Amino acid sequence: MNLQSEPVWLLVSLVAVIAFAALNAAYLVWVERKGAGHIQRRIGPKEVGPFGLLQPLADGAKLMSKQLLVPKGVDPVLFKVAPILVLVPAIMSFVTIPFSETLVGRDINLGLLMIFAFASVNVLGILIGGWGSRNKYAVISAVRAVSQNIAYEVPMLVIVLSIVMVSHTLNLNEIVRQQAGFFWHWNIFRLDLSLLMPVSFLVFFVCMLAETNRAPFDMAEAESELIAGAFTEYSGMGFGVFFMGEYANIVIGCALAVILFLGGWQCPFGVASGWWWFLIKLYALIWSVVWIRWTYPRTQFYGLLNLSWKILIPIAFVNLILTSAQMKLDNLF
Amino acid sequence: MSVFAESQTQETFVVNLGPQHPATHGVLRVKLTMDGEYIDRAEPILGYIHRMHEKNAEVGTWAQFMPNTGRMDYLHALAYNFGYSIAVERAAGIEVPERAEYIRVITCELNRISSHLLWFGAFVLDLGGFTPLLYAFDDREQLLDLLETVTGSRLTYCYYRFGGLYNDIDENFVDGSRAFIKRLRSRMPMYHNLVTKNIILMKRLIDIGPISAEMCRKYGATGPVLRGSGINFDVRKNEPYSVYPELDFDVPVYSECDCMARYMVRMDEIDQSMRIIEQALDKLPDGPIKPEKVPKLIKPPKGDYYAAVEAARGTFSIRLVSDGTNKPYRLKLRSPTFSNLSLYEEASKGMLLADALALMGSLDLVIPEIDR
Amino acid sequence: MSGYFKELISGTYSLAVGLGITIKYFTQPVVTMQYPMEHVKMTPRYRGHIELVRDEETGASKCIVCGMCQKSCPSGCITVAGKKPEGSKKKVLTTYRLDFTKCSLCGLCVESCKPGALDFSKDYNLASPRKEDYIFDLLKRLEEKS
Amino acid sequence: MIPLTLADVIYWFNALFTAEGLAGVVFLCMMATVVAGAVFAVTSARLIRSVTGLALCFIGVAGIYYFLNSPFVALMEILIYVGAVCITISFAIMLAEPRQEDQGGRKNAMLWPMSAGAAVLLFWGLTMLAGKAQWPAIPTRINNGSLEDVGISLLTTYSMVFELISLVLLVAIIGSIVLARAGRSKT
Amino acid sequence: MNLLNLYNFLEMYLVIGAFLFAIGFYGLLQRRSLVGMLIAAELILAGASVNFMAFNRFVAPDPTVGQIFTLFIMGIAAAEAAIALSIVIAVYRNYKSIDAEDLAELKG
Repeated sequence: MNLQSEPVWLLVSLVAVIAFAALNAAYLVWVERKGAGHIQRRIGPKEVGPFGLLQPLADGAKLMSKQLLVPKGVDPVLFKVAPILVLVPAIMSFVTIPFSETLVGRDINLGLLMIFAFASVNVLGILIGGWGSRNKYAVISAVRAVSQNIAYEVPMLVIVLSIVMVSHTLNLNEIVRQQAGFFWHWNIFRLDLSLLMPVSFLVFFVCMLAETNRAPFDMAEAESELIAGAFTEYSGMGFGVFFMGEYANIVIGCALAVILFLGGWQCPFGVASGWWWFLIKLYALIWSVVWIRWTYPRTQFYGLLNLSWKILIPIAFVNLILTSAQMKLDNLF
Repeated sequence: MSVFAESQTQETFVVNLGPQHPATHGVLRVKLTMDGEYIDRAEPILGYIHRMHEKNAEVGTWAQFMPNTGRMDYLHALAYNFGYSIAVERAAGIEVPERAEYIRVITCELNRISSHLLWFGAFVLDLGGFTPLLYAFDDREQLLDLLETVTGSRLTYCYYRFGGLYNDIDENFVDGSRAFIKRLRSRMPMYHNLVTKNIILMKRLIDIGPISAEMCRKYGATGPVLRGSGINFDVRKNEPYSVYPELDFDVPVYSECDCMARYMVRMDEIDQSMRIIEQALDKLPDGPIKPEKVPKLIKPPKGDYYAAVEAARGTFSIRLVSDGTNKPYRLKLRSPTFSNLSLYEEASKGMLLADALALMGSLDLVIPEIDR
Repeated sequence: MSGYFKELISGTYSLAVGLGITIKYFTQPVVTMQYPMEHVKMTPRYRGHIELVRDEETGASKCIVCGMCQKSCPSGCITVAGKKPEGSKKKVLTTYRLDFTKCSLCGLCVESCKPGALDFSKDYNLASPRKEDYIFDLLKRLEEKS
Repeated sequence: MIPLTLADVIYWFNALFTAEGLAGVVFLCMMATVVAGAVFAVTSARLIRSVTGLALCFIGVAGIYYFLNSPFVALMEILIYVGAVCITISFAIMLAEPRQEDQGGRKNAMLWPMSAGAAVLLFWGLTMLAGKAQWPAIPTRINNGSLEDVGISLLTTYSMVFELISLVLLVAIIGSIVLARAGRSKT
Repeated sequence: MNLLNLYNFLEMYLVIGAFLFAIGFYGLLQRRSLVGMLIAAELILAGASVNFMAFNRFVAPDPTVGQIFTLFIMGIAAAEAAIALSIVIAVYRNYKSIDAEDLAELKG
C-alpha cells in the first residue's frame, strides 16, 4: 500500500491526531496540577513516577476501570451521545492544524472555517449533556455555556475576519507561510496592517478562554455554584471523554492563536523553522492559560457578557475597520 | 411544602444549595426558589449540626461548659472562651490579673486574624479563585503554630480559665508574634494586589449584595456586616471589656453597604488587630496569670448576668441565669452569624445565583455557631 | 467615556499585577510538608489524648484514685477504678480507661489532677476503622511504655 | 441471491480499498446518518432528542454537500445549522418546556396514517420523477465553483441576494428582540 | 450503478432530497408542538437545499448559483429559527403552552 495515497494518509493522520489529543489531554492535566501546585507553593502530583509524570496514566486507568454510571432519570441516549459530541469534533479539528509546513493532517483550503464549524458542535455536546443529565445544576450550566459561547463567538469571528482579510485565505498553512521571516512579520506585530493588532490578539485569547470554558470564564462548571456543571452526573470514562474534549479544545484554541497571530511554525529569527517552534509557542500559550486559571477569581455572568459586548466587540470592530481602511489605502496608493 | 406548590404554577424551580454543596461552608442548606438564574426566594434551613450547647451547659458545672464554647465558632474560638469567661467572672465576682487580660487580648486578636484570613481565602474560593486561599493558609499556618505553642491546640482552644489563663506565655511567643506581624504586614500588600485590586473581583463585589443599615437593624446583624453598612458599632469600643480601652485602635467602617464594603472591613480589621497586638505586647506587664484565690467550686450568686464580646463575625453575647448552685440554671448564647444569616432571605431576593453566593460568602458563615 | 478607558487600562493593569504575583510564587520554593514522609514535631504543650505519668521512683502510676479527673470531665470519657490492698491506706489504680471517641481534648482532667498523674501524649496519628481502637487502657499503655 | 465467489470477495475488497471505494463507503455512511437523523428528529417523543436527531441529520447533509464538490457550503451547514439553528431550537425547548412529558403525535387518531400515507406518496412521486426524468448532461462550466468564485458571484451577479440575506437577518434580529420583549410579563 | 459509486449519480441525491422533504412533511402534519413543527420545517428546507446542490453539481453551467441559493436558504433558516424562538417564547409566556392544538382551542 502506498503511504502517500489519500485514504491511507487520512487514516494515519487520524490515528496520529487522536494519539496527540489523548496524550495532550493527559499531560495537560499533569501540567495543570503541577502548575497549580507550584503557584500555590505546594508540590502537586509526585507519587507516581518521577515528578508524578505517570500520574496521568494512573488517572486514566482509574477512569477506565470505573463503572460508567447512567443515573436513573437521565435521558440515556443524550447522556451517552454528549461526550462523543464534545470529543469527536475537537479531534476532527486537529486534522487541519499545520504543525509544520509538511506535517499537517490535511492541508485543506477551508481549514479555518472547518475549525470554527466543528468548534460550534462542541457547544451542542455540552448543551445535550447538561440537559440530558436532568440535573438542575447541569441545566443551568448548559444554558450558561451556550449563551457564553454565542456571546464570544462574535468578537472572535470578527477578529479572525480581519486576519483573513489580511491573508486572503482560509488555509492555515498559507496564513503561516505569509508570516515568514523575523518575528515582526508575525500578525501580532503587524502594526502596519492595523494599530490594534496586539490588542486584537489579546481579544482573541480572551475569547478563546471563554469559548473553551476556561477560568476565569468557567461559568459552565463553576464548582462553587454548580458543583461540576454539565458534567455533574458523569462518572468514569464519560467524564474522562468530556475532559479530553475540553483539553483538546484548549489545544486547538491555543494552536489557532499561534497560527493566526504568532507565526505558527515560523522561527522568530527566520531560520530553522519547524514543528518545534510551533510546539514551543503552543505550550507557552497553554501554560499561560493554566497560569491565568490559578490567578483570577471567576467572572460573574453579567460581567462576562458586559466584557464581550462593551469591550471586546467594539475593539474587534474597530480593528476590522482599521484593517480594511489600511488595505483600501494600500490599493489606492 | 408551600415552595413546591408555588413552583408548579410559576416559572420557578427549586434548587437545594447544600447541605452537601461545595459552596456552603459546612452543612447549611439553602432552599433556593429560582426564576432562571435569578433567586426568587432563598430560605436557609438550619439544624443539620444542632448540638444542644445551651442545654448541655445546664447539666455540667460552670467550668465544664468551657470546652463547648470553643466548638461553636471554631474559627474564632478564643472570643467565645473570652465571652464565657467574662460572663462567669462577672457573675462570680472574680478579678482577673492584668497580665492575663493582656494575654487574652493578644491571643484573641491573633485568633481574629486567623479567622479573617480563613474567611478571606474561603471567600475568594467562593468567587472561583483558588490560589489566594492557599496563600492565606500559609500565613494562617504560622499563626496556628504560634497559638499551638501556648494553648496546646490549633482550632478548638480552651485556653482561658475563670480569673485567668490555662498557662503563661513565654518569650518565644512574644517574639513569634512580633515576627508574625512583621511577616503579615509585608504580605498584606500582596493580598491587596492579587485580590482586592483585581478588576474581576471588584466587578463581582462592588454594588453587589446591598445590605442597608435599616436591614441590619431589623435583623440584628452585627460585626463586619453592620460596619460594612456604615454603622460604627464595635463592642470593643461601645461596651469596652478587658483592657481594650487602654489600647488605641480604629474601627473600620465603610458605608457602601455592598460585598466590597464587608470585604474591606475585614481586611482593615486584620490591620487593626495587628496594631492591637503590637501595643499589647509592648504594654504586657509581669505578674500572675491567675488570681491568688479562685474558688475551687464556682457558685455564682443568684441572678441574671450578661457579657458581650466582639467576635470575628459580630457581637457574641451570653446571658447567664444562676440559681446559686454549681451548675448554670440557664445559659443563652447570642451568636452573631445566626442574625447575620437571617437577613439573607431578604437581601438575596432577585439576585443572580453567583451574586447570592458572593453575598453568602461576605456574611462569613460558620454553621456550628448558627445551629449551636 | 474617559471613565471607560480608564477602567479598561487600570483593569488590565490589575490583571497583569496578579499574574506577576503568581509567577513570582511559582518560582519560589514550596512551603508544604510532605506528610507521610515527614512528620510535624508537636510543640511541648500540644494537647493530645491524656496519658498516665510514670513515677520515676516506684515505676508505677502517680495516680491516687481520687476520681477528680472523672468528675471534671465534661463528656464523661474517663473511668477510674482502684482498690485498697490489704494493710495499705492508699488506693491503688486498677483501671484507667479513656474513651477517646467522646474526649474533646479540653484538658480539664489534667488540670484537676493534684498529684500530677496525668499528662498529654503527643500522638496525633490516630486513625482506625474500628471503634474499639479508641478506647484506651491507659494503665496498659503505661506498662507497655516502661 | 447471487452466490458470492472468492473472486467476488477479492473484487469487492480491491474496490473498497481505493480512494473511490472508501469515498463510496463514506457516502453510504452519510446517507445513513441523514436518514437516521431525520427519522429520529421526526419520530422521537422528546423534543430535545428531536433536536439531536436534527443535528445528526445536518451533519449528514453537510457530508453530502462535501460530495457535491462544495466543502464551503458543507462547513457553513455545520456552522449555521448545527452551531446556531439547533442550539437556538434547544434554547426554545429549554425556555418554553419545563415539563418533561412526552410530546407525542397529535390527538387525532386518523391523522397519523393519513400524514404517513401522504408523506410516502410524496416520497414515491418525487423519487419516480427523479428516476424517470431525462437530466441533461453536465454542461461546460464557466467556473469551478470554488470559494473565490462564490465570493465573486455574490458580490457581482448575485449582490441582490447578498443584500437580501443581510436585510432578512437584520429584520429577524429586530423582530425577535421585539417579540421576546413584548411577551415579557415582568419588566 | 455500483453500490460504491452511488455518489456519482444525480438520482441518488434527489432521492435523499425527496426523503428529507417527505419526512419533514410528515413531521409537520404529525407534530403537536410548535418546536416540533419548526424542526420538521427545517428538514423540508434541508431537502430543498440538497436538491439545489445536486442540480448545481450535475446540471448547472455556473456552479456558484446553487451554492449561493443554499447559503440564502441557510440565512433564511437562521432568521426563521430566531423568529420562531421568540414567537414560541412569547406564546409560551401568554398561554403557558407550546402545543399547537391548545393554541387553537384557546383562540375559540
